[in-house]
Amino acid sequence: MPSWFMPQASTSAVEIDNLILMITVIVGVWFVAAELVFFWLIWKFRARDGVRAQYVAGEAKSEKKWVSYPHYAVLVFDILILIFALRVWNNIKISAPPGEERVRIIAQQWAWTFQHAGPDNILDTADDIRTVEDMYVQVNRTYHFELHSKDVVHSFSVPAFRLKQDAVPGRAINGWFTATQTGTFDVQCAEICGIGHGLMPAHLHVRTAAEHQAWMAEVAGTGAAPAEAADMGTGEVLAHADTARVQMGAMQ
Amino acid sequence: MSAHAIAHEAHGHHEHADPGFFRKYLWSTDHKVIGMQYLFTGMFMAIIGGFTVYVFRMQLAFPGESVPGYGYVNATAYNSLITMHGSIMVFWVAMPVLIASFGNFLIPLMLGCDDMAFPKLNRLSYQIFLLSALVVLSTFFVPGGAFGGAWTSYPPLSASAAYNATPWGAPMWLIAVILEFVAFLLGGINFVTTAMNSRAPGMKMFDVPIVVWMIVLASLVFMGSVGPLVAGAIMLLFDQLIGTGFFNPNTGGDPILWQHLFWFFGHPEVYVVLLPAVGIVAEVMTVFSRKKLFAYRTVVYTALATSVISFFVWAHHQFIAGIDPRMAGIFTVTTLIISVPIAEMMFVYIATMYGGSIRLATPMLWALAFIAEFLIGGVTGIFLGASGADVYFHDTYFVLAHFHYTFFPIAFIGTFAGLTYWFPKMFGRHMNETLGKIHFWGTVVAFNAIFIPLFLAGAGGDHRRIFDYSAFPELASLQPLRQIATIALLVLIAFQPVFLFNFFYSMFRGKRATANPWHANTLEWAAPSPPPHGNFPEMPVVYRGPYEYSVEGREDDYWPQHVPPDDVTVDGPVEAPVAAGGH
Amino acid sequence: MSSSKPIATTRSVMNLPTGRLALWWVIASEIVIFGGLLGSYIMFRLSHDAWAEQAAITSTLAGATNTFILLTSSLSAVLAHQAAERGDGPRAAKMLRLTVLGGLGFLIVKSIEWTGEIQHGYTITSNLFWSFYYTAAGLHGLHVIAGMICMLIVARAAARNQELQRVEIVGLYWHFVDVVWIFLFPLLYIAK
Amino acid sequence: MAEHAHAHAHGAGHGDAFYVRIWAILLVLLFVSVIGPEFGIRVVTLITAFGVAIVKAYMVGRHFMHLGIERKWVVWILAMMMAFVVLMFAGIAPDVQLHNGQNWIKLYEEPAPGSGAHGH
Repeated sequence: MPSWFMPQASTSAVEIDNLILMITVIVGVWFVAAELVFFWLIWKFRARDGVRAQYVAGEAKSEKKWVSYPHYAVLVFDILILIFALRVWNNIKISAPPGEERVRIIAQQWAWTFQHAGPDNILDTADDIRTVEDMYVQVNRTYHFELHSKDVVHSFSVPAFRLKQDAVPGRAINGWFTATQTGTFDVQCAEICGIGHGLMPAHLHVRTAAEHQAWMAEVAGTGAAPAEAADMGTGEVLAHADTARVQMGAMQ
Repeated sequence: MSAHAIAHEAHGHHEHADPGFFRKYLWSTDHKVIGMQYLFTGMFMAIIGGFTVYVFRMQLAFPGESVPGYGYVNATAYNSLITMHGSIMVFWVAMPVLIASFGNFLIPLMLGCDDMAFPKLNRLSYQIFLLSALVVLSTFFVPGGAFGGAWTSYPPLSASAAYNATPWGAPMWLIAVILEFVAFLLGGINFVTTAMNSRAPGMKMFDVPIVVWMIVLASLVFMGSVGPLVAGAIMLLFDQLIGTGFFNPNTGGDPILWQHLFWFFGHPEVYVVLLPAVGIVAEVMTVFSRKKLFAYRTVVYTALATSVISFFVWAHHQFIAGIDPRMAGIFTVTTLIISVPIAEMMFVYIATMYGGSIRLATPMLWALAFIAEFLIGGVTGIFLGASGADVYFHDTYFVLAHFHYTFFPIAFIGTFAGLTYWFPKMFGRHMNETLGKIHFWGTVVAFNAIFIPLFLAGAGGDHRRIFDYSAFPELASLQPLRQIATIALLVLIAFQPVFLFNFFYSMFRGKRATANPWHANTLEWAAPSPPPHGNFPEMPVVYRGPYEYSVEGREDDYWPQHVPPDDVTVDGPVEAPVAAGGH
Repeated sequence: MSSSKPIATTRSVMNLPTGRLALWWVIASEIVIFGGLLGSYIMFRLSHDAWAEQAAITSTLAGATNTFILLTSSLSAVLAHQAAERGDGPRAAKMLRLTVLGGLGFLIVKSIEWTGEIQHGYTITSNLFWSFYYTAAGLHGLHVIAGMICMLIVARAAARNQELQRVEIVGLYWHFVDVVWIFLFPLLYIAK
Repeated sequence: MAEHAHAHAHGAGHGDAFYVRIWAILLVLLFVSVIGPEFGIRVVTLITAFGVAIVKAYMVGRHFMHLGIERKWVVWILAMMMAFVVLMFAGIAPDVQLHNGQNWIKLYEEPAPGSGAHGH
């Protein structure tokens, strides 16, 4: 299960992992049962000399019940899974707890820019903090983020948070998270976005309140001028692509 | 040609009026030849698709190492390779082999007619398909390389060379896909018309073998779902070539529109290839269990229900793509509902074995493996259909392993079941059983060894389409899983020459087959092996359903569809001597 | 070649001639193609109010003329079918050629209209409305051309009283192309 | 029903004059749809444009394409295909047509009136 490999570093992580566990148990039982019946039938009805197969049309109700009862049961379990899946979905994507902090996340080929709202907690003011490839959040605070893309479709994915949302150019997409563990976690791009898709990591630093305040005091105001460091113009993109192509050609 | 000519030609037509190699094999309107053309083209494309996966799996397991037979893999090449692997395997392997090849070969034979309703349209369909295959292959050699925006081809990445850096590859890929769609629309219209109108006398709707039902339903699903994507592909092509802005947000277009148009087709497409495969499995399982199919009508109805519901589920591919989350809720419901008819269908297949006399010949092994493996693909789909869990699994290796557990059973296991089962009919000879079983076990074990580790990697948060994981320290511990998968892939590939050898050797040197070596009921076994041009010495008449095996009170445990009811001693056409003229 | 029809082609289990059955499936698949394109257009049209002003630029007169031409050519297509039913091949051929003439008229009006618009600077890349305008009408125009070619081929055989059942089939296709235009006309020209 | 020889049932009872009459009605409808927008009332325009288009398509389908006397399932097939289009529209419109979704807004702004055609 995910928690074997990944820390559960946000409130949604626990919720999603529980849902996954529940589905695993339900479909696991069904799967094992179906395969057991399957292999038992193969063994039980293997061809033997002098034993003829039976003629079973399967159209009579008394025969069909062997298929239709499991079938109704599948429906019942489907509904069970649905209820839980939709509840989790609702908690994560439809409704959101009130936001305590704001951050804007801007994706582009092939970098992440993070615009933290800064001490006043309002975006697009002079005390905004812009960082590239590093995002800083405070533990146990609910963040509302606004996701932008400058060029193609990207996806903001933080596996440790079980958080994933596509960034679509032309749209500002809202979401939220609440980190519950301190530490540094990977941010990945989860939608293919061109040559540098695999080289588009960022780091999400979750810190205690004291550490976070100290950091803010240190760097406040760097967002007033847009950080251009990460901007790779079209020309550069093509140059990058060209290099890649030359390498590829040389290898063929 | 007229019926008389066909009857006349049935024996020894090779000797006189030989139309020449070109007209017979390349320009033929004979449905069997066209089926073979699709089959061999599909096999060739599968080798290309297999080579691409070999290269990029090697890169994933041993990043930065030179791949034997290819060289170093960089990011551009990696993206091109995964894109080509996906699109070739879906559009140029699964579709032609499962629908076009089996459809062409089986529909006229199983329905008891001499050819497709429109033989020339059929030939045209293959030629357009061949052109599309050539176009997509040629993109490997154009400036900029092959398209690298994944087989889903999301704009704006796919819409502009400034983003994807493949000014030739992207539009050519799209043109190839459009051509392929046109080819399958023409082919599908032909299949549907033939199955509706050209059935043998006496063959009622529920006397049609399941595999024909399934291929026809698949063609219908394709026909109904591909239209919007054809329109979308034209729009995307204009975006690429003349700079319109249908999917460009800066001019008021919308990239999400493409995602919808794509998946409106893309999800039904899964059922387009699934249905023929389950049809093949139905034929094989009944013959090798000597059993009537359990609840024939239920199978047809569940297939119909699946086909219709498949139109209602497409947006589950886009749960986190920025679509309205309330709509995502609706699509969660429809997605889980579609598991109900599919589960029922699997139950019916399992129930078919009850009371049977199961003989584990190679085709049966493949058919059983299909059920066992597809169940894994089915149950893991529940995780992805449940929107809450999909937030985590979306675009991870879990998704990849899930759809390979559906597509591999469909496109390979199902195809192998069909090929080994109908091989005697296709070429008049038997394949070698021992080699067949070696190939079976090697392939199936290796297949599981590839994708079970990838399920775990996906559960660990491993994202897809990333050519080098060194930038993600959290995922470093998953490297052994990637290596196991790659090594298993090498094993899988190593076993395929066994099949190819068996296939081509048996085609010319295999044991000769009688007309009905498996003692099956359906009409294709009433024709000689291999069937001559025109198929049947005399056109068959149908008296009963296709699965009357082990009927009580009969000496034989099978009862072919075309044998008149009063005929108690089954002989005549069924035990007809080997047809003249080998392959 | 036409004498070598397989038995499959001549069977008619569904009590519908095979050609007509196939043509219905062609139309069915065309419905989704045009449906996808026009559906996308309508979505954008409803979300961009400013397109009304673009639609006002298109020439209702040209659109109406073309509607008139297509409706009339549909009439001659159905009259060709009537003639074919009576076994009057030459008259069917004549009517089909008249229909082709209608298609030609349609294309001429279309090209005059497009030339004017392009000269005024409204090209396919001007904005999304014009992109849809040229794409939808262009796709329809391709169908018109395809229909004309098929009709000429059918007319040639029909004039010699051969393959008369094809007259109806090609006519059905033509009516479908007409119906598509019937919807394109208000969508692109009238709704302002 | 199904036993009736259908191939030649078409057009039975209709002479050429019948089709000319249908054509004349279609021309009248065309005239209505062109005149409709002249009133400048939105509802009237919509009805004369799309309402009339549906009537016209119905008449062409029923009389010229003989769907009225064609097998019923043919009509059902065509209707089903249209239903798929409607389904597609219903599934896509909430995302593509709206400017404000449940958790997103579109950033695109219409160019100022009058500058449309020559925009990029």
